[in-house]
Amino acid sequence: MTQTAQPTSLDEVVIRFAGDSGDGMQLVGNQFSNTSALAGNDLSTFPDYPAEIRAPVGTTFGVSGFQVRFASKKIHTPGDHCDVLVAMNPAAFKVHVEALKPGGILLVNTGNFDGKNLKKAGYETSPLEDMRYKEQFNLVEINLNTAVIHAVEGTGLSSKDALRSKNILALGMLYWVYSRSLEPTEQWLKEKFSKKPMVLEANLKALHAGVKIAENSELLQTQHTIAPAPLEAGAYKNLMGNAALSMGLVAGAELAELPLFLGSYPITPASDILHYLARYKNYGVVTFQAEDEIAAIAAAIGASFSGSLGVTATSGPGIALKSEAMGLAVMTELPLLVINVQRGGPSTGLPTKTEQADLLQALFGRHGECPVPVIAPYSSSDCFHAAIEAIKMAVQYMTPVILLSDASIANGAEPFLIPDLDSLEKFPAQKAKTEENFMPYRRDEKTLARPWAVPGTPGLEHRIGGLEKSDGSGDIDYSPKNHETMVGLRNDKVQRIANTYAPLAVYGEDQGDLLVVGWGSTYGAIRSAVRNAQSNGQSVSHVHLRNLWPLPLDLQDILKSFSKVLIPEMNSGQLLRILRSEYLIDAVGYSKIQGQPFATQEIYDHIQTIF
Amino acid sequence: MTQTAQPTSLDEVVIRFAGDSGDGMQLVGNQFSNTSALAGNDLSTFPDYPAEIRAPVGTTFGVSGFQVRFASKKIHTPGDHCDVLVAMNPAAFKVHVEALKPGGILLVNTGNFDGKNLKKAGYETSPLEDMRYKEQFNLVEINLNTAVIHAVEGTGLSSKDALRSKNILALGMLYWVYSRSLEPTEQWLKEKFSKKPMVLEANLKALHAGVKIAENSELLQTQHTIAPAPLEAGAYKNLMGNAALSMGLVAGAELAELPLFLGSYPITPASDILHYLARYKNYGVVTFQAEDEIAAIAAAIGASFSGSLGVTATSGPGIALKSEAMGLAVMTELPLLVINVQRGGPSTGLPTKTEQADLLQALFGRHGECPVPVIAPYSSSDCFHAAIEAIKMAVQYMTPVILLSDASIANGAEPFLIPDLDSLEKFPAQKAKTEENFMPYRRDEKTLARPWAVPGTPGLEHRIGGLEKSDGSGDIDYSPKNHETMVGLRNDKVQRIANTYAPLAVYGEDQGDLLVVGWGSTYGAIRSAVRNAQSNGQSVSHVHLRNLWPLPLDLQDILKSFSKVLIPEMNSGQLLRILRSEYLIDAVGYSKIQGQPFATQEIYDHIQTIF
Amino acid sequence: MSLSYKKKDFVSDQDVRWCPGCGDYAILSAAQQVFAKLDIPKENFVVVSGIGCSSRFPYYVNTFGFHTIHGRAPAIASGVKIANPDLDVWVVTGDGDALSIGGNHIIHAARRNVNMTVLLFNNRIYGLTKGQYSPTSDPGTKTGSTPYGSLDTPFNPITLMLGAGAGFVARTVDTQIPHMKSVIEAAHAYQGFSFVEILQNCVIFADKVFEHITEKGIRDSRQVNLMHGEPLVYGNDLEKGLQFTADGLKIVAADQADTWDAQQRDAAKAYQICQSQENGEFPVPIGIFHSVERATLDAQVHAQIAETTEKLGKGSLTSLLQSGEIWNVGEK
Amino acid sequence: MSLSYKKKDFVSDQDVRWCPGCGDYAILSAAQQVFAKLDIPKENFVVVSGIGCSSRFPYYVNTFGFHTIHGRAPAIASGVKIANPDLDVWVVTGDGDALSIGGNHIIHAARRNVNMTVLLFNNRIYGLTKGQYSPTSDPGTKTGSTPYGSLDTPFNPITLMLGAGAGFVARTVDTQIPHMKSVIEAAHAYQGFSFVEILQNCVIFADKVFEHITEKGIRDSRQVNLMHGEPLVYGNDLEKGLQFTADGLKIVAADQADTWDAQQRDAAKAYQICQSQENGEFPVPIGIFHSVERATLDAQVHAQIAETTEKLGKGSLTSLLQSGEIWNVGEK
Ligand SMILES: Cc1ncc(C[n+]2csc(CCOP(=O)(O)OP(=O)(O)O)c2C)c(N)n1
Ligand SMILES: Cc1ncc(C[n+]2csc(CCOP(=O)(O)OP(=O)(O)O)c2C)c(N)n1
Ligand code: SF4
Ligand code: SF4
Ligand SMILES: [Mg+2]
Ligand SMILES: [Mg+2]
Repeated sequence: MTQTAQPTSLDEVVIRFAGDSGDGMQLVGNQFSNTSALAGNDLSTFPDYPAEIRAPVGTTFGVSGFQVRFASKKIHTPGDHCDVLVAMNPAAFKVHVEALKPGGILLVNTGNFDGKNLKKAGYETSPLEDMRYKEQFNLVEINLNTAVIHAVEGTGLSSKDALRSKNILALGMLYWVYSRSLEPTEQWLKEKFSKKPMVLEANLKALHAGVKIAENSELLQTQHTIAPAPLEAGAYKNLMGNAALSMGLVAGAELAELPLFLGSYPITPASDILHYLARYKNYGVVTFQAEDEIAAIAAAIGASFSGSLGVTATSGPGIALKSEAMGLAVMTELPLLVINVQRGGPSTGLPTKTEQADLLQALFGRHGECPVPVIAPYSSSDCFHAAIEAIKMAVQYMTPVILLSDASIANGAEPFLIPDLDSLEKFPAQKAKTEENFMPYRRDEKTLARPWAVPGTPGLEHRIGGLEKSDGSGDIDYSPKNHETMVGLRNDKVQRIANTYAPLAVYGEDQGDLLVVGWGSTYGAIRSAVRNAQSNGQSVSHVHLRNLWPLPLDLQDILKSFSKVLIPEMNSGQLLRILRSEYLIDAVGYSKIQGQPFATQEIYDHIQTIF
Repeated sequence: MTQTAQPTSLDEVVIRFAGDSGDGMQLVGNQFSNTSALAGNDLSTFPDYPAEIRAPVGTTFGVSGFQVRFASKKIHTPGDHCDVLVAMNPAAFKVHVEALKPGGILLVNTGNFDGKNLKKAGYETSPLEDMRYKEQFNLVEINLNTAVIHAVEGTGLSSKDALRSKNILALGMLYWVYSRSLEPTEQWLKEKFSKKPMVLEANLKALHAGVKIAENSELLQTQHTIAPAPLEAGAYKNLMGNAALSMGLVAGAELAELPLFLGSYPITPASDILHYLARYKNYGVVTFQAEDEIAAIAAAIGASFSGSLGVTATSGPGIALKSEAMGLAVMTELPLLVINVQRGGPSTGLPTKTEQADLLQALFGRHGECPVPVIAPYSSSDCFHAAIEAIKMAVQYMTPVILLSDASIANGAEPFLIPDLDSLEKFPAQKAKTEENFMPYRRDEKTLARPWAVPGTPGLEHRIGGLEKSDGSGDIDYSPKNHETMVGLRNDKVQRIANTYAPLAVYGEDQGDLLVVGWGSTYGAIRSAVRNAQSNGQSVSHVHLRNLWPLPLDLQDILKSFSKVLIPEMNSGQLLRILRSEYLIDAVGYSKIQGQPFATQEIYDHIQTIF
Repeated sequence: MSLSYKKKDFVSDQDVRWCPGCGDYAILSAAQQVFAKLDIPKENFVVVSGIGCSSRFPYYVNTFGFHTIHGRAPAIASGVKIANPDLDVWVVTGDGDALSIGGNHIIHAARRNVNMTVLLFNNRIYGLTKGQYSPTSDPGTKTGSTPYGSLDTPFNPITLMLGAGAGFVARTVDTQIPHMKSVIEAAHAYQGFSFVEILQNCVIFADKVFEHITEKGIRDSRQVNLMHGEPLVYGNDLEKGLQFTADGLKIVAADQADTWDAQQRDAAKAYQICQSQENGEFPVPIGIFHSVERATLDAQVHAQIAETTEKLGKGSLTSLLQSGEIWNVGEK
Repeated sequence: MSLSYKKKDFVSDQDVRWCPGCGDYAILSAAQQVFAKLDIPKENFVVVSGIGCSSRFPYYVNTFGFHTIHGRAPAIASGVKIANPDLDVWVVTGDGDALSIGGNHIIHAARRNVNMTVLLFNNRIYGLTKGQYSPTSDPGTKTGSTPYGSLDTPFNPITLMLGAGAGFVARTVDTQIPHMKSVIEAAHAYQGFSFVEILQNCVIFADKVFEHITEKGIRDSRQVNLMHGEPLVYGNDLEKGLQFTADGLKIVAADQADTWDAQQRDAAKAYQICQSQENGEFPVPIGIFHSVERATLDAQVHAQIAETTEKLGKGSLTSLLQSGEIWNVGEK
């Protein structure tokens, strides 16, 4: 790192904040992200919480991390390695130091590198004494504890309370290094502590002290700027996937002109959808925290039967429990949205980690021939749009739809381009009107959807249920040919949804040596890795599937235009199995099943093994 | 049908008894089967109950049917069409007459072809007046009602009670036609009605009256004999699939030297397994009728944890509910047997009908990477052997195993060759013994199984659960690499089971034009159809998979030795999808999804379309 | 409003497929008669059921009907009612459906007080699956799954519902038509979750299990009918009565009988009188055990929505998208 | 047998990972002390739990332990105990685990009377999933999933269990160690399904929800301890008492207090005293509400097996295969 007095301009920076669960790392991570967003950077964030609610202070499994990547160009992932690591204690140091790039800034709170904390992290001697780190990194040692106590002197706060602001002091330091405005954070502090002036003052002092300390630090003499990114013009907000998804649900219901009903049972990492929607009461959203996942989907089905848009959100174990009821929704052909925010499995598995191993469950995890469309958002912001698309499918085709998100998308955030209201096309749900000789299973010619006959409408009284039924009348019918017809119709109806897809976008040439196919949250890592390979002049393209079932009609031609097909997945090759069976192509998979997203580099390296 | 006085010898005959639910058709069907079995014929039966408990008398949906095929050669199915149809009322006539072969005997109880019964069956005029039937069939019209009342005169029974024996009279008639001994049925009646001498006498009289009536009937002058079949030497009993399965469970547990614990919740067509095992109390079997399917598998898992062999039996909707708990058994690596007697789906579907549409659910219907071996018996008797094999796998590999039966196997019966006790190899379960530093996840080198450490054993105290665990110690472990290792180990362990399979048997040449691949209950129809095609000189062979996961190691070579591969399934192509994705072969499927088994003819005809 | 419905307006075009002699027929007919009297537009009825013989009920009623999956009817009905409180929601279920697989949903619907009327056909058997014992079967019951006799203690559906906090709890009998109709009517009139256990005879698999309580000759001396504000009397000539004492329930002369109070907030006496049924000395209570209204969940959900909307203003697509911290890129 | 265990014999090598200050610590410690006293070989203990903060419990106890899936612990424990009645089976669960998703299993285990001891840590919140309201949360509770306040009426776990027919029902408090130990011991001594609700403080998401009952200064006047055969007295100087009258529960002077009878077959008074808790005037009952033994299902299952075996003879592979109608083909 050279030392000049003039800020140098950088393309992008990755900062990882790491400390104890109580150290407020998520908070400063979010502040840095928002400030950078307001500065016009593109950004991507990834929080990494401990599994425990409050793990014992100072232990490695109690470390809470937050990574933010901000850039003057379009980016797709929170980054593999970081340029800056803030380590608030030895445990955070231990867990995260491997992620720091050589030459990166290693900002360490020496105030917590005492015997007790070292021991809790499993160190016999302080790692700071290890010359390796000094040589490899730009090690910035600072006792944030004394610094912050010093900084807030005069506010009247006890030392114990003062210590709470040490994260803000560290934030101030990084604001100086990256030439960030203090204003957004000052504003935020003012709102948050409007009723606690002493705390507010302390935090403001800590923030400014951080700036001062950085300015005067020998080690941090370089200031950098990161120019705004060439983002599409428009208004943006920084949204986590679950937040975007929740907004998408509200928007989708509004576009369908339907009341939204969420039946849900809390489960990590899906609970936030319940939390967000519960706040939207003034949008008329009904949330129902059920006694279990079965009751949650059951209530959602009941709500759909009675004319609302029923939604249920859960993770893998909850999907397992809901699978019987999904069959009922398929048989009764009611609109329903089932959201699976995937986490590490099997069983309770790694409940706070990410994985994509529920795809085959989504496609085939029900008894009988029980087809359900499956859609997977590819990024945090795409959750918004995918939710709307899923609702549209559900309502227009009278079918349950599965939306597959995952923990990395759900908790990660990126700038969300607020769509133009006019760009959001309305698709008002059609409900059957009073008529003579109403036939609850008479189908629409184009979509094969049956009519939605809502209780309260005179003349439409009818009975439905899970037994096989006669097409048209909907009466119970066990006759052999009718069953075959109905199995066929339920399948055809879902297959026809593929007619509504936009053409697939191939990133790169339309044909060539290698096509990388992905789905879901691997989008960013694949796209970046392919871009890097392309810039080597390699003939590699990328197609990302948002619609997993039915498969896009143009997929086959695209696949056949490449010599090789590579499918990176956070599972043991589930999409791989589908594409092999559908298209008989000798595609190969690349699996990572570690509860962690792919790094761009990993995919890039794997691509290189193919060339 | 020619008319001579000498019994002619036939290869095989198919009789279908059809009447009202209250007419005792299952009873006479079973009597005819047992008598034929004792006469040394090979046989195969298929009952066809109405869905209702007691449907209104005389309606078509209240018709109860029982088909028995008996032969002097080895047979595999209950037959497509019948040589004899007994129709006790117009509804039975209507539902089944299409199944009768041209020239077949159509034995009709004219006593029930009155206005009321005709109307209930939806006839305006009696179909017997339709000359078509007289021309096409050997129509035997007889008023069984008056005949039986006449026959039992003098027993003191009321006419109403006398009418109950009309099925036995019809049975007597067919006994004469097929030269069967009356003795087994006489014996059975004596035991059954030992405490009701009046009823016994009436039934015996009815039976003999039937013989007399047939002897004197103009229309039934031909008597036939069916020679014993060249069955493998040994003792036989006639067993329905669910009975054979239940006996297999008791035998398997005995061979493993384990107590058997069944946790189950009633559901058609699996309930009989609970019923059979509940009778085996003197075998030490514990049956637990749980509050639902989840509790049933949960209790079975608890039983396995505590050292028993836990088993649970259900059908599709129950499997859906059990899928979360199956994940727990995979994660904790406990032996467990999960039985799915498949029925028509999706949802409640066609609960009394057969289907094979839960294969993909068995393979993939769980969240996370959650591999479970799957085994499917191919006939009623094979249920016995498949149950033993499944138990052996579960115990030796410490894994849950899924056994996929279906309604047609479960309720169908055939002669079961009682195995030599010596041929049943013991495989005593190994339980961990007291040791220092016990490691609950230390693996066996060959099988990768972990030790089974049963509570009550000093020194083995340990904790397991659904969270990801460290290999060896079993301690909770969320670290990225460990998870990948464990996912791999769980998969490898299951894959290694393929090493224990016997080589696949190809029926026909080892290579050629067409290989027909099947699994489960389609065995009989495929085998017969392939035999017929082979006897045309067509180059077609048959391989039947009993092990669906892991797939047999020798399957690939076999598949590649044929130009074409055809996979008939009672689903939309589920095994087809697996074989295509595994081996990239352009196999084609042939689906029948009608709640009914394949007819031999259907498969034969389909084979012809390929040549 | 007077819709002057007849029973036949609530009869659907489907053939009824219960066994001849099944108690379900009488219940269906009584319910259809009550429906006709309620003066509620036919199209506002939603009848939800699970799986079982009893759960076939919706097919036979000419209203909106939903024959769902085993055990989940109370949960599905909760969704129907909370999403659309204008509907008149009924649940028809069996002892297996509601108390075995569906036990959790029914106790939760009860405590939440979702406004629906539950008719539980208790025949103490699983009828549809051909006769296994159920959670209400007497100990020692021999069935397909218990050839040597069942071993577990049954639930008392009434105490279970009281323990769960149900606001309206009643019991009636398939063969006592006027009583059945009046209880169903009262259950429906109650605003909230109302639960009616109907003792129902399954002629095929559990014939006569209630004979000792319900048979014509002995009925009057074996049952006591709980009617709010009426004395607790029974017997062929209503000559006997029940009295609560500090030491428990006592049989007394009719004129000393206590007056039944179904509206006691704490349901303690309802619980106590229920327990007496375990003791052959006492008559078996039927009628209305408990009836205390409280706010329903469905009403509260919509009240909270209204209140929040008033406070925060009605949300729109614009307010949704524009909320929180926003920044602009380019000229917008 | 005297195994003279110490508490530490029941401490496993795993780090305890509850939040500092969580009430679970005290319960763990009390339970470990009780375990050591029981004189039962350590290897015979099986501790089964579901999912939740509370359900982490088995990891910390040096016995056989099974951390299962959410809500299913009572069903899994039923399998453990019925299959292997020699084991000493414990279930540790939370208000979400046992009363929300697991409600059905716990009421069925109760009615069946499978011999196990259930410790329900009731903190009136879902701790592990970061603080949503639970089926025991007070109405109006603001949580992540109820930002404007919860609307549904909570369960009273004690009446729910009484209504389901549990034979032993008790309540204790995480901070009242001697009381907690004595209740856990009594629960274990009871032969059958025993249920202990433990009021537990979650410092993070529902801090102090029991403060008004359990805080040191007011505890004595806000709680009444139900001890079989002892008078129902409470107050700082045990000056007040409770009396059952025909009109319900009354507060009286200590010397007029009724004696508590936990062994009344019909549990009516237990139900009644429980209900009084809804009324702030009365003290909240803790201690043993109900304790009446009956045959356990696990014992009966094995008795039936023994009886049947005696009657039919012990089955063997030969008798199994050779039963029923058999015929021979060829020379055999
Ligand atoms: C998930 C599931 N499990 C089991 C069944 C099988 N089943 C159908 S009805 C029933 C019990 C019915 O008993 P009950 O509710 O008492 O009704 P009844 O037939 O006696 O009226 C069972 C076990 C099913 N349909 N679905
Ligand atoms: C099938 C399933 N659904 C949901 C969850 C998520 N979950 C874990 S614990 C819990 C609630 C725990 O509450 P409680 O039992 O009261 O335990 P506490 O943490 O309060 O001790 C939930 C909803 C899960 N693990 N599995
Ligand atoms: S089986 Fe029993 S409950 Fe079912 S319809 Fe027949 S008589 Fe009624
Ligand atoms: S969240 Fe609450 S219940 Fe869970 S460990 Fe922390 S304090 Fe205890
Ligand atoms: Mg019933
Ligand atoms: Mg809790």
